[in-house]
Amino acid sequence: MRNDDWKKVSRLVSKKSLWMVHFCTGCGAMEMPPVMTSRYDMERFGIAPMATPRQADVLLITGYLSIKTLKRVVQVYEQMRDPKYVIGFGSCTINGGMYWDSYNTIKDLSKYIPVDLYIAGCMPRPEAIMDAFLKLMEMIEKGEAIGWKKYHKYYDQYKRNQRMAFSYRLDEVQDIKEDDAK
Amino acid sequence: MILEAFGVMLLAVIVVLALDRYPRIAAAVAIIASLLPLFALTSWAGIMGISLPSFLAPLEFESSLVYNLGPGTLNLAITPLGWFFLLLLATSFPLALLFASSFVRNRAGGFYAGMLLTMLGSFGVLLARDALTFFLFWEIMSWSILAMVLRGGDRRAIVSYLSFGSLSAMLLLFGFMMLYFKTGTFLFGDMHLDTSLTTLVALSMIVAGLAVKGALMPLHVWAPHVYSRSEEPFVAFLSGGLSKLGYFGMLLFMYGIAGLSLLSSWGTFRDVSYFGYALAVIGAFTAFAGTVLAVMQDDLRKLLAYSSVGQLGYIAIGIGIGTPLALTGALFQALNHTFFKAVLFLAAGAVYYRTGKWKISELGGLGYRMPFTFLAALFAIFALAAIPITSGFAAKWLLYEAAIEKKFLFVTPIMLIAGVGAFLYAYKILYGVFLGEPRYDVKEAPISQLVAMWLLVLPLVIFLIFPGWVADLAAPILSEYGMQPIPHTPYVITTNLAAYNTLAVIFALMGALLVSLILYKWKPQEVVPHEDNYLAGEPPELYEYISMHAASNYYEPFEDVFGPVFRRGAERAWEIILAAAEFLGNGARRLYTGLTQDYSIYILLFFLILVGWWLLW
Amino acid sequence: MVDLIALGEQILLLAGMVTLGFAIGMFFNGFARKVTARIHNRIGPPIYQGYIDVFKLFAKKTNISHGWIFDLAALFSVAGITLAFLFLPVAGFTLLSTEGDIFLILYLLAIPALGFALGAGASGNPNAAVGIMRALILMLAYELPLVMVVVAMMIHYNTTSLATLVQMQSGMHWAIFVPVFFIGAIIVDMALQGMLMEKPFDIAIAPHEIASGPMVEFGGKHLGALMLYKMMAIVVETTLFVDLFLGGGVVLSVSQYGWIAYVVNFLVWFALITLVFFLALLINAVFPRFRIEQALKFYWKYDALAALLILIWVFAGVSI
Amino acid sequence: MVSVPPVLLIALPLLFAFFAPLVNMWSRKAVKVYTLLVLILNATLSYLLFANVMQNGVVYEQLSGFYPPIGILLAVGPIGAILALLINTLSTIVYLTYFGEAENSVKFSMLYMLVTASSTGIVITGDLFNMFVFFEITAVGSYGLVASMRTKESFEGAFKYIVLGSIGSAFILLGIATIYGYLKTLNFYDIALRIDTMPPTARLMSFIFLIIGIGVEAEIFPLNGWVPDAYQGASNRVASFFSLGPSKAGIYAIARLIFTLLPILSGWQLALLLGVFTLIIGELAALMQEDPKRMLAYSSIGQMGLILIALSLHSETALIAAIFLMVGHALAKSLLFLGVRDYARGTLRNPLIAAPMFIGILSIIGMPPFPGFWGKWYLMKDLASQGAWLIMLVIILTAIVESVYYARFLHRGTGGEKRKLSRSETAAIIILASLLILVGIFPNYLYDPAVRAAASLLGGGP
Repeated sequence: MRNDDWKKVSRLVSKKSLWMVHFCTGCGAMEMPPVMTSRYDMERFGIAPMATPRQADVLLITGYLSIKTLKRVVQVYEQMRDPKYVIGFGSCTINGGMYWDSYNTIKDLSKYIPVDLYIAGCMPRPEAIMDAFLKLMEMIEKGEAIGWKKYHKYYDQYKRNQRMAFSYRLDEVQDIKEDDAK
Repeated sequence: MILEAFGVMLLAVIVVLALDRYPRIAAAVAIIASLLPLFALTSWAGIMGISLPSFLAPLEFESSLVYNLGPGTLNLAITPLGWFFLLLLATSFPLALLFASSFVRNRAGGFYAGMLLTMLGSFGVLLARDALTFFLFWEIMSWSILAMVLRGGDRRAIVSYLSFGSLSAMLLLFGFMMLYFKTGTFLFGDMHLDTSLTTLVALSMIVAGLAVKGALMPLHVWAPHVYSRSEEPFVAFLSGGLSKLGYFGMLLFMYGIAGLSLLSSWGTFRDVSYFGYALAVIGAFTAFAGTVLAVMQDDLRKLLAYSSVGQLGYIAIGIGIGTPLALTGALFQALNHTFFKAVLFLAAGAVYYRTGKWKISELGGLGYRMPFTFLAALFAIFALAAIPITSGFAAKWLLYEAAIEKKFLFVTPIMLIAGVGAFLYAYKILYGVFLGEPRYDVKEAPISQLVAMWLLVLPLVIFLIFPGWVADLAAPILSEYGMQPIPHTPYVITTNLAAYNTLAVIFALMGALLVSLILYKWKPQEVVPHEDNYLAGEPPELYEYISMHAASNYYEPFEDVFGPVFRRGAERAWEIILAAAEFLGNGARRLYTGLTQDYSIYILLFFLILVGWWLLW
Repeated sequence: MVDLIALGEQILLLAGMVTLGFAIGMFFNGFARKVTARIHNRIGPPIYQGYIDVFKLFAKKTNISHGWIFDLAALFSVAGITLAFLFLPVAGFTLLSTEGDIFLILYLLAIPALGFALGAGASGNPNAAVGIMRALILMLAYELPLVMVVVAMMIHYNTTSLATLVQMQSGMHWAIFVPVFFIGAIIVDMALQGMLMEKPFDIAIAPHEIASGPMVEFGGKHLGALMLYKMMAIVVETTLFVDLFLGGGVVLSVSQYGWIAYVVNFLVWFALITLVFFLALLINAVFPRFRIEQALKFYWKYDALAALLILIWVFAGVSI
Repeated sequence: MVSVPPVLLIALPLLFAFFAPLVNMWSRKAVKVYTLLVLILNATLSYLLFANVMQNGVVYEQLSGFYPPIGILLAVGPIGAILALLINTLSTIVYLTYFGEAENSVKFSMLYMLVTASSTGIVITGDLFNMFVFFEITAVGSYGLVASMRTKESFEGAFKYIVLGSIGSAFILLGIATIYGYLKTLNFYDIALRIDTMPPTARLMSFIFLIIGIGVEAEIFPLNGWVPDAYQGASNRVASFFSLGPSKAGIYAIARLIFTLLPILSGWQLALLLGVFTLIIGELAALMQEDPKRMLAYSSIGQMGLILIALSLHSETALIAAIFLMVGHALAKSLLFLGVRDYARGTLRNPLIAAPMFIGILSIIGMPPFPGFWGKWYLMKDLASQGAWLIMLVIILTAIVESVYYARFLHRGTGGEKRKLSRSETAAIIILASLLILVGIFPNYLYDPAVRAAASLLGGGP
């Protein structure tokens, strides 16, 4: 069996076993229980909630992220093992949503960690979530869910953006910008 | 030859005392001196047909040594039982000294002198063939232990040791004297005991006196205090070696002198004498309670001490059951305990040597810093918990089989559950000291300490593969008691109930490990630092404010359940007795009022009483 | 030479049985999730989900380790549970069970547990330590009724070898048909619930409290190895129950029926362990979780008290 | 072997004691040396006497030309020889410690010689009144020795000692008077021969008088009220000297009383009872003591009880035990009293103090291979062969109590900063400890004399 074939098989099987760690940051977490329980039952597709990022394949960001929470999210994301995928829930992760003008939340999640898939809506319905998972499976099978590769490749950029977000003093931000200029 | 060996040891005691300022030279002298008696004994054993390479064959032991002391005669002879225990003591003792050579820095001369004296006393006990010799050397050993305890300087340790040691001595003395009253002799060989009540009382007293040293509950009170407040090399020898002497004595008196038929003459229950049955029940209780108490300790030394108490209980169970299977199991357990407990105490010493901490909750993460110490301790813990990849399992297995064979319905579950309890405290040591958050950046223990520990691990490996060799060693002892040795080959031990094949276990384990290793090595891995740990995403910079070591109050739910029942039971009883004695003492003290007129009146009253007594008479 | 061939055959048989055991274990994983899902009125994952999960875990691209002690967990847990499996009589095959006995198995079961605990402790995660603490106390809790009943049985049958015990139960003289050991079976089934760490005794893992306890730091191949261990442990523990009370699933004598007996016995054994596991799943699906001291008190008060009755019964029976 | 007249043992120190002030006038510093020389001379003489007695049997000497029973007779039997040797040798060793002291009192040296001489006199005399005289000298000398510290406590102790000692002397005198009134003789052996002619009432009465009188000196409960205060008040040297000299002489006198003079059954029973009570009370009272010297004093009382039990058993084994106990106690207690000067944390840090004191304590609580062990072993053996379980039980329980307070005592000396004693004191306790070891390891050197002493005592001889 060639290496490519092996990878294909591996992806084919892996997509049927997505273990997720859902980071209950915002209101989106509210939508998870219906997805897990008997009405929608995502375990049909081999998707199961996990307790720690070490065990998980998918990170769900279920809503807005404050700066402080982002720190934790980055930590969790880095503790997950490759291949790993991120799904952003709702408009908050896309453009800040209703917190678009808050000083304390991030606006675009993909600046800080690579997001494979966004679910639009405020809030997205369980059907949308199910759809997102199916879409993610499709992407995995095709080899399109490459967020984790992007993170490795553009690691410095992601780190810079994270540092910018974490700095609460203007002069620090200035320093980072000056570093970039060099 | 053996007297010369004793002489050399005494000489060495004086020499090491003089070498107080040169600890390393003193250690060397002590180690050499401690090896000499072993050679002397082996040569003596050689005269009697034992030589080291063939020590596994069944042997004849005859000639003895008589030394007239005036008020009494010392009779020394080497017996199979003595030989077995001598091997244990004489191998663990020099290694404890080797460990001490880098461990003990202050007042080293006194340390080695005390150690040599304990060794001298214990040799004498093992060779004794009459009650006087036994008692004399027993007490020499006993007070040299006291001398070592004094070095620790802990009040509870000193008081509890000396009072319990004294209790033990007096019980022994009483017992010997009662036997003398019955038989008119102190010679073990001439003691022909009858089935009278006096003999029963005497034997019970002797066994109780020996049980003090064997740390059987409720006479174990001294052990945790002494074990936890003395220097580790000494404690390793005390717990590993000297505590066995109590069980040596029990075997000697119960089976060597009294004999099974005499014990059975006081009544039997399912072919086990009531005497033995009681001992087995006490042993089972000790095993269980010792284990429960060990689980609750935070001080590493106290934990190991209670663990010793618990493990020694198993030996008592074996001696109590008294079948060939049980006695072999008891001897095997004695052998194992000698080595694994010595290793554990030494490992605790090595940890202390590097970190200066005894509390389990204050240690942590030393497994990566001191890997060889950790591995030695891990192996000893496997033996302690009777995991079948060490010799520890074979001993416990023999005891379980013996108990089932004799249908000990209530003792066996207690033994088994105590065995499970051992996992609890074993893991507490492993986690609290060696695993978890690395808190100390220390080096590996010095080479002398490592060598000592690993040489002590060696027998655990050897007798894992060849448990039959212990049965070989036990065979002459059993035949002396008129019992058949248990059926065995070097690898397989067979009982009426089942068989245990070590080779099958070892090969199957190796195969399984190989498979899992292949499975495991399939994918590459990277090693991450300890800080990269999942704590709900808390970033590492917060770690300096919180401890990630969950070792304090580790078994709190367990303590909530068992604590009220077990904590300080025997100790409380001892304190009450002491308080009663102090009450009486106060009464006696008040008689001496310090007033001259009172004293004069005492004399007058005494005179009047005497006169009155005489008048009435 | 003949010996070597026999030995080779023996080793092949052992290897085959072990592989089969792991296969059944993985099947049980999917089976358990399916059953639970059905009770929850869900559809649940496909029944082969266990195989997929293990495959995925071993296919993870990067794995982390906290050092060589951490790695011992994966090694010892798989090796240890395999060892325990080998010393059980399985479906009429004695495997190595004539070389050891029930006590050996009880202690062999501790090898993977201690190995696992070692690795979990080495990760340095407090959740893991708490989980191990709970697991060990739970072990102490369920072992008491278990060993009480086992000792009563061993004394009653006057053997400690499981192989002999299975032999003595052949011809449908199963221990469970003895009234007193029927109660014993219920008691041991309760203990089995704890052994399998199913609810209400999944205290050690408790994903919502302590982030799956001991397994918190394990991912990728390490977790894959641990899953293999967990799955095989289900097989071993249910087989232990079947060997003790249900005659090891042996219904046909090999000497009489030849190879058909092997097949039938195997199927019966498989049906029985599935049944035993199914019972555990039923309880698991509907119960909440105990606290650890509640579990301890449950086992030591009610279960052990019932076991004491059995001991007393055997005690009276033996002394007469 | 040179034959030494026993009288020299008494006469020489008495004589030299009176010359001490003269030496003092010549040179103050020479007094110590002079006293030491006298004591060494006496010790040598006592050794020669001991050897002589061991070789040729009992040595008799009549004084002042009159034949016994009218004249004063000195009769040195094995037990007397052993005790004389013990007292003289040990008092020499204990006196050594005086060299470490800046104080230089001629009175102390004189009294020391005096009490040594009179204690020796008690053990070698064969005359009842002579013994009384020596008792008086001992007592008077002892009062002085106790008071020689010149502190409040020492005066208090000395005063109590004086009062009780005088009462005791009065009782002795009454006893002697009773006996003399009936038998018109004071010679021990003469009395022993004719004691049966006395009416039982008078016999018992005299026994009661004598045992009360001697009991005061021999520290028997309830006559020993002076002991704790006197020992506590006295300097360590004096306390140490008391436990080897006067107390041993007192217990010897009791032995003489119950073996030779009035060997009556009720006497032995009474002595046994007294011994048991003394043992119990002494050990229990010692349990609660904080002051080391006071504790040792009570411990001494207990030991006296033990010795008295051994004496009153009236058998050879028990007598051997008694002799071992006496020797062991004299050695160990004098050692301990010397060692406990400034006893506090750190004393046992010094190996040169710790080792001897440890050995001393071991001997007292009866650990082998020290004399105390042989004594206890033999005592128990004898009790066992008589089946006296109750007394054995008492001894065992008190031994445990004993070990508890010695354990506490030992603990008080551990830890802290290293402490020192003066060089001469250290030397003395080391010598005493080595004597303990020697007697313990080679018990046959004491065993043979002890066997003879026992035989001689049981036979009614000296």
